[in-house]
This record gives sequence, structure tokens and C-alpha cells, in this order.
Amino acid sequence: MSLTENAPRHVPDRLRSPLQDKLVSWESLLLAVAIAIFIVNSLASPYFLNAWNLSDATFNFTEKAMIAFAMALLIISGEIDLSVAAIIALASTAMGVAMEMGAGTPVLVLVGLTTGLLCGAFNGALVTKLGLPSIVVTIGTMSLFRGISYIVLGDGAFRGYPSSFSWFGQGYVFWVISVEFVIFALLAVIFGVVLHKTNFGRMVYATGNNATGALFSGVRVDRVKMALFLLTGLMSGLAAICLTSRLGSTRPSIASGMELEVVTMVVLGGVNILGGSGSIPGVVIAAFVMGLVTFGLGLLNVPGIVLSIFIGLLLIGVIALPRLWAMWRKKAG
Amino acid sequence: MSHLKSREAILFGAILCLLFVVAARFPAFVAPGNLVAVFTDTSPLMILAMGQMAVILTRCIDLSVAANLALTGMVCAMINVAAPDLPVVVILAVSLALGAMLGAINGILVWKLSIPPIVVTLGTMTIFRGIIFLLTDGKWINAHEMSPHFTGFPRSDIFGVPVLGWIAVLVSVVMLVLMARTTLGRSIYAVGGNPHAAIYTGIDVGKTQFAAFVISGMLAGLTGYLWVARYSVAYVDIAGGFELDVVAACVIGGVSIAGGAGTVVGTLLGALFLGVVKNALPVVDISPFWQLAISGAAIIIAVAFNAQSGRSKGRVILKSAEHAQ
Amino acid sequence: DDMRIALVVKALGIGFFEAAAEGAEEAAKEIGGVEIIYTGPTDTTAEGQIEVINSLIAQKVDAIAVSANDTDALVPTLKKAMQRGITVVSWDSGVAEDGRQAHLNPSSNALIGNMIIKLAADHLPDGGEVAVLSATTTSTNQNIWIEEMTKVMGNYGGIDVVSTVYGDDLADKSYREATGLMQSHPELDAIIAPTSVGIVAAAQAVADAGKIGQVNVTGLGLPSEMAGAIESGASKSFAIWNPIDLGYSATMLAHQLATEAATAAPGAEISIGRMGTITLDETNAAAMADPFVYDSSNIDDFKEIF
Amino acid sequence: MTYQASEQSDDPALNPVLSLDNITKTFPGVKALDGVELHLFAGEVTALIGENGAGKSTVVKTLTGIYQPDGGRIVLDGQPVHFPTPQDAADAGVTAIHQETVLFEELTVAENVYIGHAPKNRFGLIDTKAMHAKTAEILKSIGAPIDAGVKLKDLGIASRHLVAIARALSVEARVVIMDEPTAALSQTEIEELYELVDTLKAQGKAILFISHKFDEIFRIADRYTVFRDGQFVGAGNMANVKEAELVQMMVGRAVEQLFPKRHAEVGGEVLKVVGYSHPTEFEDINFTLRRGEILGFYGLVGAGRSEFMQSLIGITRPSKGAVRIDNKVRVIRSPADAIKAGIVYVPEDRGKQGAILDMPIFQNITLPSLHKTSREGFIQLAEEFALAREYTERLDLRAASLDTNVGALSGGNQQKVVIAKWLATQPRVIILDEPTKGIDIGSKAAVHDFMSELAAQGLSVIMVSSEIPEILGMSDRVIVMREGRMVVEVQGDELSPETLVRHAVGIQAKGDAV
Ligand SMILES: Nc1ncnc2c1ncn2[C@@H]1O[C@H](COP(=O)(O)OP(=O)(O)OP(=O)(O)O)[C@@H](O)[C@H]1O
Ligand SMILES: Nc1ncnc2c1ncn2[C@@H]1O[C@H](COP(=O)(O)OP(=O)(O)OP(=O)(O)O)[C@@H](O)[C@H]1O
Ligand SMILES: [Mg+2]
Ligand SMILES: [Mg+2]
Repeated sequence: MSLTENAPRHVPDRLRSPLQDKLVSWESLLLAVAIAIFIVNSLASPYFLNAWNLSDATFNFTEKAMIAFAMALLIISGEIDLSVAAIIALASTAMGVAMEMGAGTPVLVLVGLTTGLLCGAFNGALVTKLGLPSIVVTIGTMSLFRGISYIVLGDGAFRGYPSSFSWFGQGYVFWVISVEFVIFALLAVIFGVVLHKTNFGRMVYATGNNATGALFSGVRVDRVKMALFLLTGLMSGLAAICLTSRLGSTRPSIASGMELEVVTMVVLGGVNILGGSGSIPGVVIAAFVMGLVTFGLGLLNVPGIVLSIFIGLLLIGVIALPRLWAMWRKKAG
Repeated sequence: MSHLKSREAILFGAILCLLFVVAARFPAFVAPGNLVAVFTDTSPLMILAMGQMAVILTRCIDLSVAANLALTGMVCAMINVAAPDLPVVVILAVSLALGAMLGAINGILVWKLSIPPIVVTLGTMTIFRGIIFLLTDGKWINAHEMSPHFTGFPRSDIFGVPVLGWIAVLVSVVMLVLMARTTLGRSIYAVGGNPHAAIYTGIDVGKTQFAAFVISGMLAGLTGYLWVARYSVAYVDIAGGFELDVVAACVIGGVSIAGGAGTVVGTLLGALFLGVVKNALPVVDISPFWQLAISGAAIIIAVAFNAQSGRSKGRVILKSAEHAQ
Repeated sequence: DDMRIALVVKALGIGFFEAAAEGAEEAAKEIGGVEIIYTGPTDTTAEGQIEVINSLIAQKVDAIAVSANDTDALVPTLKKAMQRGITVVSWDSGVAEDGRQAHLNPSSNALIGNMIIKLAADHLPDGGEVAVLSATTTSTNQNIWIEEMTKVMGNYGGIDVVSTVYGDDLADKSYREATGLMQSHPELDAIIAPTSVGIVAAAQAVADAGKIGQVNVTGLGLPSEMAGAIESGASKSFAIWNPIDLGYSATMLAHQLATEAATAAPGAEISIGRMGTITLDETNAAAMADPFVYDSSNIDDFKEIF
Repeated sequence: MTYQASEQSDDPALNPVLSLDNITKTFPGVKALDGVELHLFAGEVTALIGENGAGKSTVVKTLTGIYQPDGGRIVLDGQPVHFPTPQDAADAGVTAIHQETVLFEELTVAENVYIGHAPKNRFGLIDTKAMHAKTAEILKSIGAPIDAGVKLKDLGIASRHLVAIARALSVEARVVIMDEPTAALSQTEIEELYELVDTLKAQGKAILFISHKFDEIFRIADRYTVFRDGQFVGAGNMANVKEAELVQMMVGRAVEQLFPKRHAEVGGEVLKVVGYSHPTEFEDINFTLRRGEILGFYGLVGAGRSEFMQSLIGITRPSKGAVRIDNKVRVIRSPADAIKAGIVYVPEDRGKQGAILDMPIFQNITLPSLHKTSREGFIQLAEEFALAREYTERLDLRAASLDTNVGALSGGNQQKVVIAKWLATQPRVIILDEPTKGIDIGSKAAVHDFMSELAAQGLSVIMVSSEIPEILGMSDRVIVMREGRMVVEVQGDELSPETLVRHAVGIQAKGDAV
């Protein structure tokens, strides 16, 4: 072994170039899948390659993806939030209440985002202050948040949102480019930069890989987690604004079951459900894959549930196939 | 060792309190006949929760139980439609076998391919439901299409308790013995408690997890038949979202989501607690719109409470502090 | 090219809608050159229907006939469909006025509201306690019918509606709610379930509680699904309109509007094949015939049909 | 000096009970064992010696069915055997106390001892009664006052170790393997373990004993075998060998000075701790640390030293007390505050607290210094690599590249990454908790050398260690802790092994105040 009097040996920065890494990554595999689906879709249905249709198809994933970006960070940090869809219900209900009291669009937006933040803070406090496992906490708050929405609304509905409010879910920025798609694209860039290029992102990875180690290294782990729960709440609030605006009404059952689709999107995007690894480009591609599969099969009038079989198979398959391949190669070689 | 036991005692106390409060507003709720009805109504949840407990103990989670239930239930119903005279024993055997097989699919993926259980079962959950749709084209099978002995079995009465309730009792006893007195049961605790150490003691972690998934699947399959027979209807969406109730029952019962800790009795009490809440709310005339929020709050409180009482007190180095405690 | 008419239902697999789809196919055959796209989400959500409708818009179908999960939430999407030249009608469960050109009620809401309470009252000459087991809290038509029922309560002296509960169109939840009703109201005489899922579950619950003869289950159901309950006596009678006719008429209506053989305007008289003509009211809605009552005398004739 | 493997003697006492013959085991990228041999004899203790990563634990795992060798033979009583699972090894009478603890918190002591081979009743169910009785018997035989029915989580660390030993004895064993069994034990427990080893020897069992501590090897071993880099280097009788020779065989060269004396000027006060207390862990800790000084903290394992240090950097909150750094009172609520204040801590649990094993070396190193390598919160990769390079080179880190994961490094190199990480923050005070625990002799020297250098450069060092030679060799002053309290502060001529041990275990002698 070594003693310090020996001259230091040279250790290179990297063994492979970052480009090489990217080529063999999950993201490129997923991208290939996305392209394949795109090609199959355009062959299978004459209606697929149409700007307006493709634009409509983006609504299948834009709201989910907004939440998925924040959820990706949360899952990378080793936590999860299953209450996101319930937060949408509660935020939408809060907006409805504000609307009944005569609030205009800016106030509605503020109410939606604030409700999301508060819900996130509640989850975050239970997880970081009481040290409860987030999967269990958010199974509870999932019923609680939506339950409050039911208490407020009962069998009623809020409708009659101001017409300017419909811009978020129904407006277009440029030709076929919808407002929601622009929000999605902006968020993709922002989250990508935050996760991959900032100190905060690095702390998220460190926390997810080894929370104790990160704490000992001076990362304020609880603050990081709290911030991520707040962020997930905020994004759910934003999704609530878009969805409410798109539907033009609020009922307590809004967005039911969406949490699992969001988690599916994140996992499909290559984020390790156990925390510690994953990327935003992966989630972006996964959003497109899910959107393309749903839309493509929808065009062939394949029922939604059959479509969910595809998503289920994709979810398991994309992880299983490389492993099977590796096992097979090991046996053969 | 005392606080674990006392945690179950406290949960039991909470259930009694709940019954007391309900009885104050509505005495008939605690009439023996009604208590039996509540127990019977909670039986499916109890059976599923025991399977889920085994899975959670090994550090996994099974989100596909409700979908497994629906698929197995549908297959049982279809068999009944095709062969109305087939005895119930055969149907029971089919439900156990098919459920176990579906559980084995989860187990294999977790064991051989090391895919995280939550991902596997999230996937199979949608796949199983999708398969029901493919099998039936989405059509329902209704009461009038099922034969009387098929739907009658879970509700036939033995000593004043329906068979469904007795099955829950039987499954509980089997699980008690399995978890406490068999190598597999102890391995399940060991694998969840310390997977690394389990390898060193010659326990195959993956295989044990596989076994837990098979148990969970088998019980889900059994519940599938019972469910379909009890409500006399089978369709794609039966027991939709029920997997979360099952997980909640385990968690309320003190099963640690991190694996290795939790008991059969606790799980049963957790399921009963939820069952009593569910059955009591409509009775005491609380607006149906409050039910969801109340059960959510109950889960959060139970979990916070469990965590508080289960928190290890830490070791004490100072002699003076030791005496003060 | 064939004209494509999409029949969008609340959720796939429900017997009532399967029967309606049969009616739609019948209409298509009769008209000729019409292709029916029978579709819908797997669970009764508005979001699911929106995704389905979006893909129909993309396929540039000629007409959409929808039974909505939510009166309001579908409106923006359906408006978009109309902007792209697609004929939109709602049937069974309607959407708000600006989301469709016309709406076809299976029967008049007032008639149904009256019918369901009358079915219960007919077997309670001395009055009694009844309770309502509805579908989801958001189901449009159930809510309207219950409202209509409340309006005419005065005509049925001695009948007391003690509670309204929601089974969410889930068999197990409906069963549990029905059981809860019988417990909290030991004197209960009848359960009115204006939903085909709820009525079957309630009949089962009554049978299991050993209360056949004490509690009568009635409301809206399908003969095929209710045959057992009539036989056992858990239900003395129930009503429903013919879903085959409903699907048939909705298709006819959509076809008429899509081919511009008729225009949707208040007062317009539109011919719908073998069902005759309907007249649109001031909200562009029309109603079909009265619901038909089924009991032990006629159930056997219908249970094989729908 | 080398035992001839192939020779079979007529005298059964000279025939090995268990032999490894030309065993090879390869992991991706590492040849952990390269044709090694090893022989164990009835009634004798064979010490297996080697640097970190020499392959010692791999041998243990191969012998107990956890790993399957890629090549070679395991010979038991002259018959080649196969151990496909740990159960098979146990059935053949080979049992081990592994380096890592292999116990289960939620199971009872009896279940821990018998998991995998519990006695069954005639229904095939576990016979709880018999299991408890047998466990109680074994515990009694090793003099452990532990109730077989309690859950493991209610036991202290030393009792747990005794349970692990009981587990190894619960198998009808002919071969007992102990992989660094004394690493977590206090001096008295170590003495008891030695007695146990003697008992086992007397029972005619063959014992394999792995340790980095030469004093104990010379105390209990009859034979030795040395590995280096996965290869067999030599074997022989302990009676015929000297420590220096063993070191020479292990390292491949002579290691002259284990504790380099350095010439640092001790300067003014840097850190002052006043009345630091915690409700349950420690009480009333007071000391002053000066510039360029190495302050040793000695005590038995479990004396509360780590707890105190962790409270000093804000992991736990003290109930009383204050710290002064450079004559300013600082409140430290989290490690982040501590880093700002210039105090850093190299924890003893490298895998959990020290490093983030699944992240690259350079990211580990920059984690506490991110503000230095970033601009406005945005990461600057080039600066990160520069910082990582600077400190890894100073520590002479051996790694394939700076973006390999820390988990892929050997223990010694992992420790270097952790130290580099903390030096990169340019601290005023560095606390090293058991800095050489589980590290081989060569890396140990490197760490010691480096500590001296740091002190010479004006850094103040606190070193927590349970090894007396290390404490004596490195410290200017030593504080001894016992049961959460500071018992004594010694320096200069008072520093002797006897004084330290006496205070640490609390024996009153020569009228010393305790
Ligand atoms: N499961 C594994 N996968 C990959 N490499 C391994 C594995 N186990 C051990 N190694 C490698 O094999 C070599 C021998 O390791 P081993 O644990 O046997 O060393 P050791 O002599 O016990 O060291 P120490 O004194 O630190 O305990 C090391 O280089 C180690 O990194
Ligand atoms: N009862 C216990 N339960 C769990 N872990 C324990 C227990 N006692 C000690 N440990 C662990 O054993 C190790 C040594 O204990 P501790 O840190 O208290 O001793 P110390 O006086 O600081 O000694 P050292 O730093 O030399 O190990 C620590 O990692 C500690 O967490
Ligand atoms: Mg080792
Ligand atoms: Mg320590």
C-alpha cells in the first residue's frame, strides 16, 4: 500500500466522456422507444400526423408532467407524495370558493398556488418534523385533502369561472402551441437546470443516496425535503389551475387516480423509486412516451384500460428487458 | 418488549372507544348481531391485510392486491357461468391457485429481476385489470347469472356468523402460526429486519420475498371469489382503490413500512379499526361527504401515534440519567 | 366514406350502455353507411371522457353522442369539437347547454322523479320511511331526479324520505351503504335506488340482512340484472326505459343533425326512425317515453333482452 | 516457514481439518482471491493476516457458503466438499462470526441464535420451548447474562456481540471462524473472548481468527497465514515469527515508523468547550484546544465520545454548555453551522455517515464546499474537479478516476476521500473519530503521517480512538471519558497505557481521583 512519500499517482477526472455516458443511458433507450412509437403511430392512423391533433395530444400529459417534474425531485430525494391528485382537488375547490366570493383571475391563480403550497407544507411537516414515512403520510393526506373538498362541495360543483381564467387550460400562445405546453416546456428547462446544474440539485441527489451521510456533510436534509414537498404542492396547485381552467368547473372527484399516473411517468423516466438517481430529460421523454401511447391507441379507439396494459408492460418491460438481456448475455458468454 | 404489546392494547382500546361513542348515539350498533355484521363486512379487508403484512414485512409492497382480487373474482364468476354446477370447493381451489399464480408473477419479477416492488405491482395492477377487460370486453357478470350455491357460500351461516367471517378467523389462525412458528414466518421478519444479515444466515432474501408475494396473492385470490360471491357481481372495477385501504390497515396496525416489524394481531386490529369507522359513519348519520376526510385523518393520527410509541428511546450512557428514567 | 358516429358512454362494461350500443348499431344498420364507434373511459370520470373525446376529435368523426360523467367539465372539449365541425349531442346524462347542440332525455326528469317515489309508495298504502341510495354525488341525472322527486313529495302523504346516501356506482360501497341505512333506520320500509348498480346491491343487502318483505328495494334497474331480486321478493317492482331504444334514438338524432336533415333549435321536430318524432324544448332538449315498470308479471319476458 | 500443502502426514493431529486448495474468486474488476491456500487444525488457532482488501473476509464467505469459489477445492477431513448455501456449511460444521453483524432487531435472542436451524416439533413447527432452553444453555456456557426471550433491539452493543457468538456456537461446529471479533468489544469483553477461544481450542475445534491487531494475534494464535492482494504469501507457526517479519510479509516491505513524531508549535486557543451536557449521553465536558495541537479522546467503546463529538457539530442538541471558537461564542445547530464555524467531523461509520457511497468521488469531496465550487448556486464542474484533484492528490488517493463511485474503493481509500472532503472546507478544527478503524497497517501510517502534517500546518486535531498505541503515539494531550463523563486529562510524562486504561475502566488505584 501507499505512504505519502511516494509521488502522487495521476487519477484522471473521467474514464469515459460524458457523451459516451449519455449514449448508453436510460434516456437514450427511452428516446428510441418514443421515436418508435411515433413512427408506429403515424403508420397506424392517418390522423396522427396533424399539427392540431398532436397539439391536442399534449393535453394528455402536460398537467401530469408539471407534477411529475417536482415528484421526480422528491423521489430522487428518497420521499414520495401520493396526495398530489387530492391536492389538485383541494386547490381547485379553494379556487371555486374564491370565485364564488367574486375573485378575479389573478386572485384565483394565487389561491390555487397557495393552497398547493399549504398542502405541501402539511405533508412536509409530517415527514420532516414527526419523521413519518412519506408513503404512509400521503396515503392519509390523500383521503384528507380530497375529503375536505367533498365537505366543502358535497354533491355540488363550482362553475362559471371568469373567461380570462380559461386561458390557462384552453388558450394558445402561438398557433397550435398551447399555454399548457409552454408552461410544460418552461418547467422542463427550469427543473432540468435546478436538478442537474445547481447546488440544490446536488443536495437532492446526496439526500436520496444517503440522508445520514448528507446530513453529516452539512446538507440541511430536512430543509431540502421540506422544500421539495412545498415544490410538489406548488406544482400540484399549478396543475389544478390548468385542469380547472381546462374543465371550466370543479367537482371533488377531479383528477382522481392521477397520482399513480404521475408516479408511473416518473418511474418510466428512469428515476429510481428508491431514491438517489434519475434525470429530468428522462421524465420529459417519459411524458411524451405516455402521451404518444395514449393518444396513438386512442386514435385506434382502443379502450383506455387496454392502453393502461401497455403502460403497465412498458413500466415493467423497460426495467426488465435490459436486466434479462444482461442475464442472457452472462449465461451465453 | 412491552411497548409493542401495549401498542396493540391501545389500538384495541381505540376500537372499544369508537364503539362506545357510536353506541352512545346509536345503541343498536353494538348489538351482537350487528357486531357480527361489521366483522363480516371487514373480513375481506382483514384477509387482504394479512397478506399485505407479510409483503410489507419483507420490505416490499403489493399494490396489485385489489386488481388480483378483481381478476381472480372475475375468473371464478366466469367459471361459474360456464359450469354452474361446479362445487364451491373447486372454485375455492381455483381462486387460491390463480391468486397465488398472480402473486408469483410479482414475486418472480422482484426476486429474479430485482425490480423494485412498488414498480412491479404498480405495473401488474394495471395489467391485471386490463386483462379482466380483455377477458370480458368490459361486461359485468350479474347476480342472476351466478348459481345460488356460488353466491350463497360466503353468506351461509355457522353458529350465527357467516362463512365469510369464519374464513377470516381461519386465515388469521393460519397466519398466526405461520408467522410465529414456521421457518418461513421467521425468515419473513429476518429478511425485512436486516436483509444483509439474512443472507449470512442462509436465508434467500429474494425467495422469501417471493413467498410473501405468493401468500399475498393467494389471499387476494381467495378474497376475489368471496367478494364476487358476496356482492353477487363481477366487473373490471370491483374493489377499485382498495389496495390503499389494505396498506392503511397494515400501517394503522403498526406494521412498519420499512419492514421487519409488525404483528398479525396488530394488523387484524388495524383492519377492524378501519372497518368499524367505515361501518359506523353511515350509521351515526355523519354526512357522507365527511367520511373520506375522517378516514384520512384517522390514518394520519394512527401513524403519528405508532411512530411516537414505536420510537426507540435511544441508549442511555449517563448513569444518572438511567436512574432518572 | 361511411359517416362515423361516436357513442361515448360513462364507462365501458355497464349493462345499460352495452344495451344502448346495441340500439345504436341497429340505427346504423337501418340508416346505412354509418359506422358506430362505441367508446368511453373505464371508470366514470370526466377526465377519462375528455381524453376519449379528444381522440375522437382527432379522428374527425362526424358526430359525437355522449352520456356525460359531468355536466360542466366536458363543455370546453365539446365546444372545441363543435368548432371543428363535429355534431355533438348528449343523451341519458346531459351536458350544459353550450356544450352540445341537442340533448335527449330518456324520459322527462319530472316523470322519472315521480315514478321512483310512486313505485315505493304503491306498496306502502299506510305511508312509511324510505331512503335514497344514489350513484355518485356528481351524477347529473340522479341528482336531477332526486330533486324532481323532492318536489312532488307532497303528493304522497305519510311517505318520509329519511336519508340520501351515495354508493358511487360501486357494488361494495352501495351494499355497505344500504346495510347502514337498514341499521340506522330500523323502521325503514323501502330503499329507492335510481341507479342500476345501486339497486342490485341494495337488493342483495336486503336479502342478506334477512329483511325481504320488510324492506322493498325499488328504483331504476335493468331487468336482466334485477330478475333475481324480483324472484326473491327483495324488489317488488322497478322501472327503466328501454336502453336499446335510447341508444337507437340518440344515434338517429345525431345522424339527423350531422346530415343537416334537421337543425337543432327550440321547437324543432326531429324524426328519429321507428321511435317517431321528438320535439326540442327551449333548452334544445327532448324527452322520450315514460319509463316502463317491471315486476314479477313481466320480468321473464324482458330479462333476456337487456 | 511455509507449510507444505500436499503432504499428508500419518499423524492425524498433523492433518488439517479443513483446507483451501488453490481457491480463486473474482469480482467484476477485482481478483479477490488468486489461488490461495489455507489450513486449519483441530485444537489450534490459525490467524489470517493481511492488509485491507487482501481477501480475508472473502475467504470466510467462501468457507461459509455465501460466495461460491470460481476455482479450487475446499477439503474437509480429506474429502472435497461444496457449500452451495450457508446452511450447507453449517451442516458440515463450519460456523462463523462475521465481520458485519448478522442479527435481527425485531427477533428475540433465541430466534437470532437459531434462525435457519431452529428445533422443530413433530408438526414441523418451531419448538419455541426447546429453542429457548438451548439458547439459555449456550448463553450460560459463555457467561452471558442475557434473557433468551428478549428482543435484540432491547440489548446493548456488547450483548449483541455475545449473541452473535452464541449463534456461532449453536451449530455443532468443528471449525469456528472469527472475522475481526474484537473490533467492537471493550477490553474486559475481549479478555472474555480470549477465554472462550481457549475453551474452544480445548474442545478440539479448529479456529480461524482474523485480526489487524498484532498484540492479540500473538496472544492467542498458534499458526498464521498471510495474504497479500488476494494471494497466499506464507504460513507458519507463531512461535517462529516476529512481528516485523509478519508486517514485512503483509505489506511487502518494511514499515518503520508507525507514529511519526512531528514538530508542531502549539499555539493559542482555537476552541473552548464549556460545560457541554446532554440529558442522557454525556455531561459537563470542558476543554480547550490549541492551534497545531492533537488532542486525543480515549475511552472504552460506548463511553459516549462519538455522541459528544456529534453534538459538537450539531447533529444532536446539547442541553447545556457553550463553544467558543477563536474567542467568539458560536451556536451550532447543524453540521452546516459547524462547517461555517470551521469545525469538521470525520465520523467512525464511513459507509453511513462519512461517505455517500453511490456518488462519485469528486461529488463527495465538494459536497460540504459547494459554495466554493459554484457561482450563484450554479455548479461549475471544472472547479469541482480542480478542488477534488487538489485534495485527493495531497492524500495520494488510489482510484480509477475521480468520477468513480466511492463505494467501489477499498476501505482505506474511502477513508481518504472522507478526509479529503473535510480538508477541502479548510477547517480550523478537524475531529477524527476512529480514523484508522478497520484500516490496514500501510494506510494507517499514511493517515497518521497526514495528521501530523495537518497539525504542523496549524490545524487543530481532535482524535477519538480506542487504540492505546495510536492515542499515545499521536496525541499531545489525552482526555479520558467514561460513561459520558470526562474523567481525566493527561499529558506529558503522565501519558502511559496504565493510566489511560485505569481511568477508562474506572479502577481506583494509587489514590487517583476518578
Ligand atoms: N461483493 C463484492 N463485490 C465486489 N468486490 C468485492 C466484493 N467483496 C469483496 N470485494 C473485493 O474483494 C477484495 C477482498 O475483500 P475482503 O473483504 O475479502 O478484504 P479483507 O481482507 O476482509 O479486508 P478488511 O481487512 O478490510 O476486512 C477487495 O478488493 C474488495 O473490494
Ligand atoms: N446500545 C446500542 N445500540 C445500538 N448501537 C450502539 C449501542 N451502543 C453502542 N452502539 C454503537 O456502537 C458504536 C460505539 O458506541 P459509541 O459511539 O457510543 O462509543 P464511543 O465512546 O463514542 O466510542 P468509539 O467512538 O470508540 O466507538 C457507535 O457506532 C454506536 O452507535
Ligand atoms: Mg474483512
Ligand atoms: Mg463511537
